[in-house]
Amino acid sequence: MISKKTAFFFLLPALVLIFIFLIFPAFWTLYYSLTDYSLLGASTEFIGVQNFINLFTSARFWNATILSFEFVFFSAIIGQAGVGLLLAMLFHRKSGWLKKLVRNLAVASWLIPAVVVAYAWAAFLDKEYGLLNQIIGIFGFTGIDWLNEVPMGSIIIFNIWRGAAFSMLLFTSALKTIPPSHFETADVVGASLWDKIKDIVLPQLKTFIGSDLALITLWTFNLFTPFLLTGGGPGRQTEILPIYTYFKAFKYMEFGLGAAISAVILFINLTLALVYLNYLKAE
Amino acid sequence: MISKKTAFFFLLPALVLIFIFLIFPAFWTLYYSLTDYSLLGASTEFIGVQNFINLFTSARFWNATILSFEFVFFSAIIGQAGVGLLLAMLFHRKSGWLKKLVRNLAVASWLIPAVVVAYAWAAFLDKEYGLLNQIIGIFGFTGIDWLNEVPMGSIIIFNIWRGAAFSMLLFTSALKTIPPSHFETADVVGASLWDKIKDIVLPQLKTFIGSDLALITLWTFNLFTPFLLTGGGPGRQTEILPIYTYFKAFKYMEFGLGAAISAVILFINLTLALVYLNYLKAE
Amino acid sequence: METSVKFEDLTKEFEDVVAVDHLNLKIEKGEFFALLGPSGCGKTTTLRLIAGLEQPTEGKIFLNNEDVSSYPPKERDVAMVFQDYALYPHMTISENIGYPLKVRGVAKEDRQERIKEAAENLQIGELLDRRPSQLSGGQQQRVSVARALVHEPSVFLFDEPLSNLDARLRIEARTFLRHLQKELGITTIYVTHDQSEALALADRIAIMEAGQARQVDAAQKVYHEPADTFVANFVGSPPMNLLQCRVNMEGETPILETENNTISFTNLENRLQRLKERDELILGIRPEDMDLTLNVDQDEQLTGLVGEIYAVETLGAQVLFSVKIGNSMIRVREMSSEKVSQLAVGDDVSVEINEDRVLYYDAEDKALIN
Amino acid sequence: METSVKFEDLTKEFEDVVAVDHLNLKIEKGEFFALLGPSGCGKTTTLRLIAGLEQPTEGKIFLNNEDVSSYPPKERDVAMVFQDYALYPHMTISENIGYPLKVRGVAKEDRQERIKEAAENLQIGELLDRRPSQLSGGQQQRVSVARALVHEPSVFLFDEPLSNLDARLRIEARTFLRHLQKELGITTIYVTHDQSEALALADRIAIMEAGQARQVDAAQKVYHEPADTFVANFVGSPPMNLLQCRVNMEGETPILETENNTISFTNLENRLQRLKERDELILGIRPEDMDLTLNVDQDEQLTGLVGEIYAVETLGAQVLFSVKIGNSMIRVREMSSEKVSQLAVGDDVSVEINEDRVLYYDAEDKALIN
Repeated sequence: MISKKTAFFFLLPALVLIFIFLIFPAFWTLYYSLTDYSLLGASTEFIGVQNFINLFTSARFWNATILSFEFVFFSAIIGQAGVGLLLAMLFHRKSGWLKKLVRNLAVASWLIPAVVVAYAWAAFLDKEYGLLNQIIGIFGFTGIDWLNEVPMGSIIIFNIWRGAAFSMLLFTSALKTIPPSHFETADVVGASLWDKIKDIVLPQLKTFIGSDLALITLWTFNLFTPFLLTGGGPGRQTEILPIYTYFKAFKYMEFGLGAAISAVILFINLTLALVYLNYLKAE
Repeated sequence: MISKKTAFFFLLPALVLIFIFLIFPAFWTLYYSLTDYSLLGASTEFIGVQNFINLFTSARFWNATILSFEFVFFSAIIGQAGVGLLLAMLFHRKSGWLKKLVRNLAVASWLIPAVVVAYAWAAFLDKEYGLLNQIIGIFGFTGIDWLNEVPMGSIIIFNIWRGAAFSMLLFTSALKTIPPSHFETADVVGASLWDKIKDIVLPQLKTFIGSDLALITLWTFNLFTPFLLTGGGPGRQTEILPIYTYFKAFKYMEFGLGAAISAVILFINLTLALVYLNYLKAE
Repeated sequence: METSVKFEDLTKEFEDVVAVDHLNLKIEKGEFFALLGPSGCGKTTTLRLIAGLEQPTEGKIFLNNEDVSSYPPKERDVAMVFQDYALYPHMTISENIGYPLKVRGVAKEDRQERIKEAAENLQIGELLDRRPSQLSGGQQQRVSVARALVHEPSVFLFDEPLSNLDARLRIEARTFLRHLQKELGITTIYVTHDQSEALALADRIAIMEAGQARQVDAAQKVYHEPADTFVANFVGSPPMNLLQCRVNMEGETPILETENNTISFTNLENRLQRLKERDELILGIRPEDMDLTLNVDQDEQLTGLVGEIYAVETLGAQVLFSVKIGNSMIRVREMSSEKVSQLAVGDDVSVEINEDRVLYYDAEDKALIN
Repeated sequence: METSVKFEDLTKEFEDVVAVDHLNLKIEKGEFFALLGPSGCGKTTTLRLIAGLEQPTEGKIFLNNEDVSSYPPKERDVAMVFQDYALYPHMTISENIGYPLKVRGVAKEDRQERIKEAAENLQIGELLDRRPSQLSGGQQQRVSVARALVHEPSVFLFDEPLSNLDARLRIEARTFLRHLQKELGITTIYVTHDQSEALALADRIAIMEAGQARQVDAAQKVYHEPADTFVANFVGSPPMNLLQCRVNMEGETPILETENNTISFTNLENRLQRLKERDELILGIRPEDMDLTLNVDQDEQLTGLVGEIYAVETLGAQVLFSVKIGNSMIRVREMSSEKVSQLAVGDDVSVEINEDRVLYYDAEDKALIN
């Protein structure tokens, strides 16, 4: 559609920008992670891997790392992908108002700003005035201070709710790539629902499931919005890595240490991405 | 694949959850927006539309609203959609390393947590140590304190960078839905590049452009991450609506007022969504 | 003969469409039966009703004299071959063929033996360890037949199984299927929109339109005596010529007036009765039952059908002429010969009709007049 | 005659594939020329090279004796009709047809007139205000031809324009195209993989394989005298029978030994020369040039080709027999008749060959022996 020359002419600035905005920040981060750069200190000096030593000997860092992995495993892999796949299969080759309603509600969940959602959740889970405790009260149980007593559970459910729609829509499209005749052949020979899942759906959706897990793992790993709900607390019970970084780098201006944490997150993400890519390539 | 009975059995709890988590919060928000509920006050009372009156007479609210629309217009509509369409067209029906590189870099931009990106940007734009000012310095210019002097520009560029990849990938797929013969017919009769854009691309991609604008408008409108870069400041120069809500509802615990702002945001989003849906239906 | 499949008033409605409309049919044991019709005629729905993939709105289906209308697919003892073959891409050919046995819990050794047998029947014994993507279209087609064969069904259901193959392979696969079915003797119901395929393969054909069977007859009969003008126009390539005409009785001699010609036939006795009492008729004449002669003298007053050659097309050993007669177009198929090769576009020609082969259809209900 | 299109050593390579390989061809003015071949033979690439949608790696293209090899598409004065019609869905039929004129800056009134003229030529005058989605496949096909027609090109390029139509419409559209091209007299190059379409439409056909033309001849000649076994096996439905055999000279009498039969021909003089000096031959015989006889007495020692009927298929007025002779399969096409209808699967039959129609191919280079 466009000649090579024109394309190059337009692309050069784009490439320069990408280089500046993507490649350079990565190196910049790595460089700063080896300094004691901070708005509190006077001058910036090269201190080698000292930031990383501090990090790896810090209980708070390990706490954040472990929480992050917990958060990803339960909210993304089990929650979003699992619920999404289940819903997609329930509605596969069905039509009707119920399917439309669920799909529209799923998409509608994206219309609402994270701030508002977090706000509604905070209200919903509030100890004294929250709807949840009022419902529980009707049945004669005593309410719980959810955000303080099961904070990790709260942000996990919150993230499942935010993300299940994506996986559901992705798997809904994915199921459409399997020709109906594959299911009908199975019907004619008398395959059960479990046979169909095991012999048709899972093997043929491997790639989609891999891509979905890759995306939602990375998104969840990098998610900052749980901060709105719990602020990382109570104590450090929900201080996942992005929130930990925020505290270090932005709140307390320890830029050198923040850069070191960023570098570690980048490393984990790259590793995860490569693992998934490898899995997808093997297919 | 699944019998109607089984489907209903699985769906009932899903529906109840959706109702509780999506519909109810909306009504809950509306209800609280009519009260003076606050962690600071003693008891919660029904105060009618007082919160809304306070809001609509507040200069700070109008400032946030106007900033939000500016932010959406420049970073989403002009920035993400425009850059995305341009890049997609440049690479349409081309192949080679350049296309692969740009696509991979675009996707790679999602690998990086918003916190890290914000961090790298903060470092990049820093007045004294930032790379940008150092580059400018080489050419003999004096550095600027970017985040303080052009804060809105900074968060707009930041959001274009975060989102252009999505629009680019969407338009890349969209262009593939136009049969190559349409472009080749135009080539044979001697249509210019502009003819092709005007007579083939824009009319046939209307739906995709509409959907893309709808999605990125809503996402950008609801985006909280600029907070990481500027915290809404300096002053209130980047206090877009989600940040304003955050301050009111979470920071200062004025839950009633927070609910009122949430209701307004919900209303704006619904209006925008309906406008887009209407446009898409007209096609 | 024993009946294998029987429909009683079989009806299937989808929302506002009646796909199958009170269909009554009997298919004999061992018969190769084709359901032929244009898209949307209900032929595939009928097949899916037999398989149990759709539930009838009304009516009954009998398989081997048992009412199976409410049975799920697996209890019907049928096997289906789909247009896209429906092979599982992640399984080997052997696993694909053996899948029906595995689902039914057949033991592994027994399975291996029956897979081997089915594969040898289909001449794909050497492909068992490959995957579907490594096979040609024709080979995939055979694998899907082998999979249907392996559970020894009492009825084979084919849904346009050859339409994804190219022209050359289609002819080969057709011959092979025809041979295999005769060898195995399994009742076969075959859905297709391709009339040449139905003619070539089937013992009997049901020509369907709008959910109903317009004619159910042997292939030769369907071709030579189409029951109505719909069938006449659907079967044959090119189809039968249909000429509207008025009957004019000159005493005891019927004269047929077309748009701008008159036709009178010499051999009158056997036609007299059916022509006498009607005003309007439709003549049906196959393209091979006519002959062209060049009109050398343009001034001569001509009787019979006269017109101008509109196009000349080579069909291998034959030549197809389209002749414009008034506003109608008549197609005439001739063996290529010295004489024929002299006819060209624009020539004025007379069309001679092989009188014995002319069919008469009622202008009102479009049915064949016997 | 004047030359309209000429290739000199035209070559197109894609990465590791040679799509078109030193092709030399001349197409006369006003000719209907078909490029016929299996998929991947380079026919579509050749068409795209003429249109300027691809650049040749080597060689030259002349249009009206002008070297246009380096011209962009718009300067070549050609019009192309695509398989998918390439109509713009958001434009009316009138706007679609007029698009080439609009791009070239033709004034509006002039445009309207030429759109109307083209539409009337294609008999779609009453559809001008509709949109493509409101039209049937056959109508869309005509619109795309009208759009090609409207800028009065010196060469028409057709890329499988009929392959998206159903069988019935395809035959009608074929006749119409053939008529229209003769009427307009515009040089037409037509790409197809369907041998029957090429035979029916084209004055001359180039049969392509692996980027090269195996034969360039008139339709009748391609059918009756295929230049090599590839063409023999590609043209005709079913294709020509090809029988491998050894030549055994008994004195001056050549005897042909096939797998398990011997054939001797009576009329020897004109064959002697070409058979004498060879050891191995391939005989080419069209299915319609053979005849079957039932072998009543099984004990009698038979000469000629004997075998068993493998399958019987009805082809409208004809019947196709597949006869298994040793390991080869011979196809014989007979007019349906009383005698023919008695032959059934499993019967032992003799195959008689119409000696005058037999073609001889060299067993080494597969070329026709003249």
